[in-house]
Amino acid sequence: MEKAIVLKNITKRFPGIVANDRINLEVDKGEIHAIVGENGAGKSTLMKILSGLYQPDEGEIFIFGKKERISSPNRAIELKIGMVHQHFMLVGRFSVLENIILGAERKKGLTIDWEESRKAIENLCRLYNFSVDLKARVEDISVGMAQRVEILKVLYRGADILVLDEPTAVLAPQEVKELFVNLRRLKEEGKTIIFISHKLDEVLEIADKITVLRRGKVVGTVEPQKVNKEELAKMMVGKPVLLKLDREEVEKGEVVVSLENLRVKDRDGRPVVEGVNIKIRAGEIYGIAGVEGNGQKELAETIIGLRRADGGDIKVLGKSVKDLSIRERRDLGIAFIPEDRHKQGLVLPMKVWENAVLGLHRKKDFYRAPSLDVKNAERFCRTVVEEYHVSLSSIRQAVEGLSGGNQQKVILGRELSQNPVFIIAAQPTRGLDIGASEFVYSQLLKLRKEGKAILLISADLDEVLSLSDRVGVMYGGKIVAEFEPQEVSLEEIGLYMLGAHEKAGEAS
Amino acid sequence: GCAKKETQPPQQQQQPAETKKIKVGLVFDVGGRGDLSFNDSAYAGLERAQKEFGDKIEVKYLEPSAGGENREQLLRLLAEDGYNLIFGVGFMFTDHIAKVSKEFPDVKFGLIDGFIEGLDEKSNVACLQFKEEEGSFLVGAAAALKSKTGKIGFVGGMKIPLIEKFEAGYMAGAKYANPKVEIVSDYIGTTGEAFKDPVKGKELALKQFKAGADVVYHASGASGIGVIEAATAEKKFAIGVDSDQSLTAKEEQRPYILTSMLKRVDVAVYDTIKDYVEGNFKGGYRVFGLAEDGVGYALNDYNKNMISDITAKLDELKGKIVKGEIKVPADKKQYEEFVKGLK
Amino acid sequence: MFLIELIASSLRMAVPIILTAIGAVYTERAGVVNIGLEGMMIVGSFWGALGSYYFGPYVGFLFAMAAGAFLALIHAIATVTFRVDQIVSGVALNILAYGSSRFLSQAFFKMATTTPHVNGLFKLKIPLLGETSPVIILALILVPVAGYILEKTVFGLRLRSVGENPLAADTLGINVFKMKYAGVIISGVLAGLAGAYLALEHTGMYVEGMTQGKGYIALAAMIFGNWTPKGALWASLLFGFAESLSFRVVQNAVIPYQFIKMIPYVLTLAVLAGVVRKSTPPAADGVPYERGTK
Amino acid sequence: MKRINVLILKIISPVLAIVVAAFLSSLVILSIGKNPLEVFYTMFRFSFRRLDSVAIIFYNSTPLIFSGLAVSIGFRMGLFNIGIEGQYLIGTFLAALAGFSLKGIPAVIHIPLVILSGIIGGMLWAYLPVYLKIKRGVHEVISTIMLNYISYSLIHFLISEVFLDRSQKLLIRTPKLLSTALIPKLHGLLALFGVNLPKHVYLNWFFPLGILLAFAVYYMLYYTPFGFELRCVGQNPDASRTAGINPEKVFYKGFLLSGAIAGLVGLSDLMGYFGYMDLDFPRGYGFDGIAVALIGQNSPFGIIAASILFGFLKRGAEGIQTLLNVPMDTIVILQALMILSIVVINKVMNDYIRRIERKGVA
Ligand SMILES: Nc1ncnc2c1ncn2[C@@H]1O[C@H](COP(=O)(O)OP(=O)(O)OP(=O)(O)O)[C@@H](O)[C@H]1O
Ligand SMILES: Nc1ncnc2c1ncn2[C@@H]1O[C@H](COP(=O)(O)OP(=O)(O)OP(=O)(O)O)[C@@H](O)[C@H]1O
Ligand SMILES: [Mg+2]
Ligand SMILES: [Mg+2]
Repeated sequence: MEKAIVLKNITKRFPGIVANDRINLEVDKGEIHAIVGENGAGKSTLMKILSGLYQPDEGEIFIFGKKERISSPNRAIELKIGMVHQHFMLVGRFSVLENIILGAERKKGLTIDWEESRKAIENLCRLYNFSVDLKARVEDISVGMAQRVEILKVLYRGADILVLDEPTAVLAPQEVKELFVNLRRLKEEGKTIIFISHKLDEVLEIADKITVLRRGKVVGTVEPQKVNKEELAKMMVGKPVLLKLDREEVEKGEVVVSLENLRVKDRDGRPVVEGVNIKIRAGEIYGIAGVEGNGQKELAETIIGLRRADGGDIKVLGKSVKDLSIRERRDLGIAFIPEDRHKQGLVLPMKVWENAVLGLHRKKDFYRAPSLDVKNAERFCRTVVEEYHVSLSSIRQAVEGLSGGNQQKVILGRELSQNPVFIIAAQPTRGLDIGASEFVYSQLLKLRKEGKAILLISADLDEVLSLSDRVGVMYGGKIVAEFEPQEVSLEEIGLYMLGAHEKAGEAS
Repeated sequence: GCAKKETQPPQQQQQPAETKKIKVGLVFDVGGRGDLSFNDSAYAGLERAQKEFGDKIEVKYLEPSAGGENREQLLRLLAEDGYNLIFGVGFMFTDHIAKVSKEFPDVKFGLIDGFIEGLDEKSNVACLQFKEEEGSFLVGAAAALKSKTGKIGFVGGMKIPLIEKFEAGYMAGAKYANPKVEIVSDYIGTTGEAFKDPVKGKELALKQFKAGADVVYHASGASGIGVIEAATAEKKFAIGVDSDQSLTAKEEQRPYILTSMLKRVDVAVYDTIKDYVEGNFKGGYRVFGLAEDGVGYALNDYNKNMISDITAKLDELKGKIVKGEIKVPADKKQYEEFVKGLK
Repeated sequence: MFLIELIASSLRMAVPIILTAIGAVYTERAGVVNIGLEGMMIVGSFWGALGSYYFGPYVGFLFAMAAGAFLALIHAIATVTFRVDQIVSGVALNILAYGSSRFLSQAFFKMATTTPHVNGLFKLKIPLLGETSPVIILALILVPVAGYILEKTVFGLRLRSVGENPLAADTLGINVFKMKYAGVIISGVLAGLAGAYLALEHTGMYVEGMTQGKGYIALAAMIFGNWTPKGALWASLLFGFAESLSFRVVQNAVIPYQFIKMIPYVLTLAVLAGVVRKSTPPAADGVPYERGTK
Repeated sequence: MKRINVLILKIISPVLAIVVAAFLSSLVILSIGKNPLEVFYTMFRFSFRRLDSVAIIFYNSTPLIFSGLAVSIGFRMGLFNIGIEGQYLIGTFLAALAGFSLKGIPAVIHIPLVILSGIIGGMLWAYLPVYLKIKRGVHEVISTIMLNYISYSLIHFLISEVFLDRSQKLLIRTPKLLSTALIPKLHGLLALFGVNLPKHVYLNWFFPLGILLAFAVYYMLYYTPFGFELRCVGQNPDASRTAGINPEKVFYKGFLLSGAIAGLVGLSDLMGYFGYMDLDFPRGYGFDGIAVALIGQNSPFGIIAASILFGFLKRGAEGIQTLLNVPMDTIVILQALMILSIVVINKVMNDYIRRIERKGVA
């Protein structure tokens, strides 16, 4: 078998950490090779080295048998290595078409040959059965489509080696299926694929081989047939992992939150939430499943007050909060874990303790007029760090230096410290590894037990189904179906998520 | 690399005590040397004095920072440095010279365009002022006499009393020569920048020309370059200011510069230095008007033929002013009275 | 007649702003804020005059553009290579432009604030407008050209991508630094050209301070025009129009002249406040790019 | 060990910056046929060996401290207040108005009233852009540029048409401030410490006030909830809003604060030197303030240092102009080169230091 990639003793150091420590890896041509590991294990770093963004400090790289120095992304492209990054590398303001051709434009003289480009992409789409709207602006499209755009970008450049860093984190089950179909097709075409994911089921399903990283080192490479999930998790973490959730029955209390025919329009006046009715009782987790871009984000943002409701009402403990400010709503006991922690959850360049009291800084614990009680704030931050096992070097370091999981813990600590009655948790485990996700789950369940009302919004169906007491599926701004989790199968919900019921409805 | 230690002491041309030179210092106004107008004119006086009394005097000139707030510091530095006669160019120096002259009673000061109250001959400050209105009166008359359309224009830099003096004299002269003449008047801006804006100067002059004016006088410093350019483009007349602008103009512009109002800052500076050198320095006030040849209108090879028909008339007017038969107004109010008196 | 004059005058007043504002579009679309445009205009006006004085107007224009480009190059080195704050660099360049022009003017012409008279280009005879500088026509042509370059060409696409998401552009093998340099330098060339227009075409001489803050106005016009050449054109024309309108407002005792001088600025503000529009700068505008940070 | 290295680098970096700036400037100085070493030597000797020079440096830096602080507050919240220029002119005017029109009150009341008027003037002129930004979506850079120009004309109108001192013949200025409105000089205070400043130095209480204000701003930024909010909003308005902070409110307050400080910029000159406001009142402090704020990296203490640097450059310029006949243009070029090399070197060194420090965290 021809080796597409051989890495020998690749080492990459960052200030204070060895992100990749003498990594050896072999990937056959036409193979789907999965890489798993906890947050910060060094997966993305290794892939960035492969795609020319980082230079290894030591070690050698062989591509199709030839020793190469991948000095720049350009060189990687020449070597037909294409990477789909964990965080999408797309230009929001550009159209899908522009994003795909950027850097590899087909030209007519100095200008871009749009026709040629479009045809080339349409051919690719046909070949791999992709559907994208080439004219749409990327900031308007769904994550699923953005994902396809990223893959098309790579294919358009004629890549033979595809690296996909956590491509499924944001996809609905059906979309994941579709992606897998595509990946298999690509594999048949002879492409080599590296696939990174935190979702072990997926990895076991799609991969031909799995390499496990831990703390920058290769723990081992296994074949999916020869391991199960538990064993894989153990390899990753270094100790046995409990994969079962400890979800007790909880007595439900009174209705804490009720959304009544809630309607929201976006900036351009298009309706994005159309008449949502939800009641959540104390001690209850209400899960909203749905593909991103179906109004979940807007729903959550309206409840906390980031958007204005266009109609209907939001009541917390019987009181309408529709016209209150965010501060007032929070004072009533609404906590919010935003889906985009970098954009909405944290002020990245500021210190950890400052982020830990963000929004609480005028509470009497932290504010003794005229000044902030910095000592107390730091003390509070230290308890958060301890309680939530945040790993960091100092609470005075900038929060941007923390890993995604640890950043999330800071947010949890902040949001949950004020004894809220109602918690909105949007995509609370996105991008987190098993350990960290587990921790978030246990926190949510703990809150449930304490009698809080929780609205859980997630694209991860497993998550929604295993945590929630009731599940609503959101599609096109509406709750199109509501279940108890045990009533339905994953597939069924998946169909609702993709709007199949509507099409079915139209057909009949 | 490392510099070799060349221990050449800074060459200081210290004069032996007995042949001690008279030190003359001059602080420009913002804009400094090379402004082709006010400052340069003062510099010309300084230069001429140096040429003439070369062995007796030593000169130095300084320039304030862009905001002009260190005028006083510069005056003082010169005074400290042993300068005997120090000029401040421009009325902005009024307060500063008033202050510094008290601190250094042995140093003499020349203040151009400014006025300090309560001076006399024994004071160490001489205020050197000009009757710009008188010179402007003559060019105003010239404009009115030369205008075929009966409409003439004025472009000022910034509306301040100094520039209004030019305006009032100009309008009075024009009305005197032709009571029916119509005068349009525009100012460029509201900051000192208005004296450096040839772009607006040109546009305003163009507007005046298009509205029927055929002679435009400017008192707007470097902005006037635009006025002359506009006159050239429209083949109408411009009148320059401060110095003889025909001399510095482009060949093709010269036929369109009717004349210039001369303000001899150089004469004022030179005369004052001369007095000092000869031991005749007098404090108090010196006013340079038509009588003293401190202002006037320009007559040169280029405009000789253009205005030969009116020079007699202009000289007659000059005579009347010198004799006091005509009292030239120096501001708006006096101008209005002046016009009333004409009727 | 009045109207035609008004339009012609507006156009003349707007041209330097248009040119510089288009330049500003290039640099900001590449993600570099260039507050040094004023300085680049200044060196353009000086070097334009210098070149024209010694070698004629064509060389003058070349010198002006080269001088603008040189200053822009310094800006690019400081902000793109060394990632210095873009505004400080711009402020420093404005000071440098002022000082060096004065210094060189003194050195070459023995006059600090003006050069001798210099010649401009040939004039076009255009119906209604009369004798018109070819630069005016050039400026009007450059607007659609800039639009075309930015929207339709490979270069434009790449330039814009660098201002929106440099990391994404980098991963696609686009030379982020080269693109940013290109954007900044084009802005310098155009600002230099605008300066030369003032000195050679409008006035026939360099006068210190003749740019009168037009570089800043151009920056405002570019923002007002929502970072597009066409928008910048309209904004510049609006400003030029307001300015030449203010020349024509009858100056009488009723309205003090100081208020007439405010017209362009008040009108611009009023229009801005009246037309509520969201302006969307390039996503990575003003942010220095460094590989390996997220 | 590493810590010492870092410390050394931190000290070296500004020195290196000055050395490089000096080297570049030397080329310019050589080109006019002067000896750079002599020029620099004179500049330093003149600036630091004379007591009046040292005091004048502080005096020069006074308006810049206020201006830099005002700009930095804008930057801290992510807004670019390019309008300090107009704000301080309006502030100075109102202060002058209070200074010459309020008669018969003792200095202890009059001076604060004058200062308050300056503050109000600055706030008034800052209110417009922030109002337009929040209510009408007008970009603050455009509105503040326009408002600067409007303020020039307005000041011209107010001084030359409305509040003209008619006892003057040629000068356009407001009436003189009453003696109760003038800020005392620092001479008295310094005399207590045995430092006797010459009479012609105008160093006044605004200098210590500026330093105090820098401390206050520092305290405000890092120890008050409002400062905390200001920094949060500046770094990430979305996250701040989500956390319950209202960015618009912060913008309002911050911009008004920035304007209030801007209103003080011209007061040292007004109340401590001129004693009146005229059409020629010093311009450009607003723009210098941008450079000062950024060179000082928006830190209050950095701003003090940068202001003093600017004050030194100006005083040094007077010295070499007077003593060595070095023309102003050369000095202007020198200043630009200094700013550029200081920021470049600072940046390079800081990056380097950060890298070393990160390694240290391991
Ligand atoms: N540019 C960088 N500078 C400094 N440290 C970095 C940088 N990039 C990554 N690291 C560090 O290197 C380590 C490995 O990071 P990497 O992104 O490779 O992890 P990962 O396995 O992809 O994690 P995740 O599952 O969260 O995506 C982490 O400790 C991280 O903090
Ligand atoms: N310049 C940097 N300095 C320090 N750490 C960095 C730097 N860049 C990235 N990191 C760290 O690298 C790690 C991996 O970055 P990556 O982009 O993979 O995000 P992540 O950790 O997976 O977080 P998330 O999934 O929430 O976005 C993170 O821990 C991040 O904090
Ligand atoms: Mg990763
Ligand atoms: Mg991750």
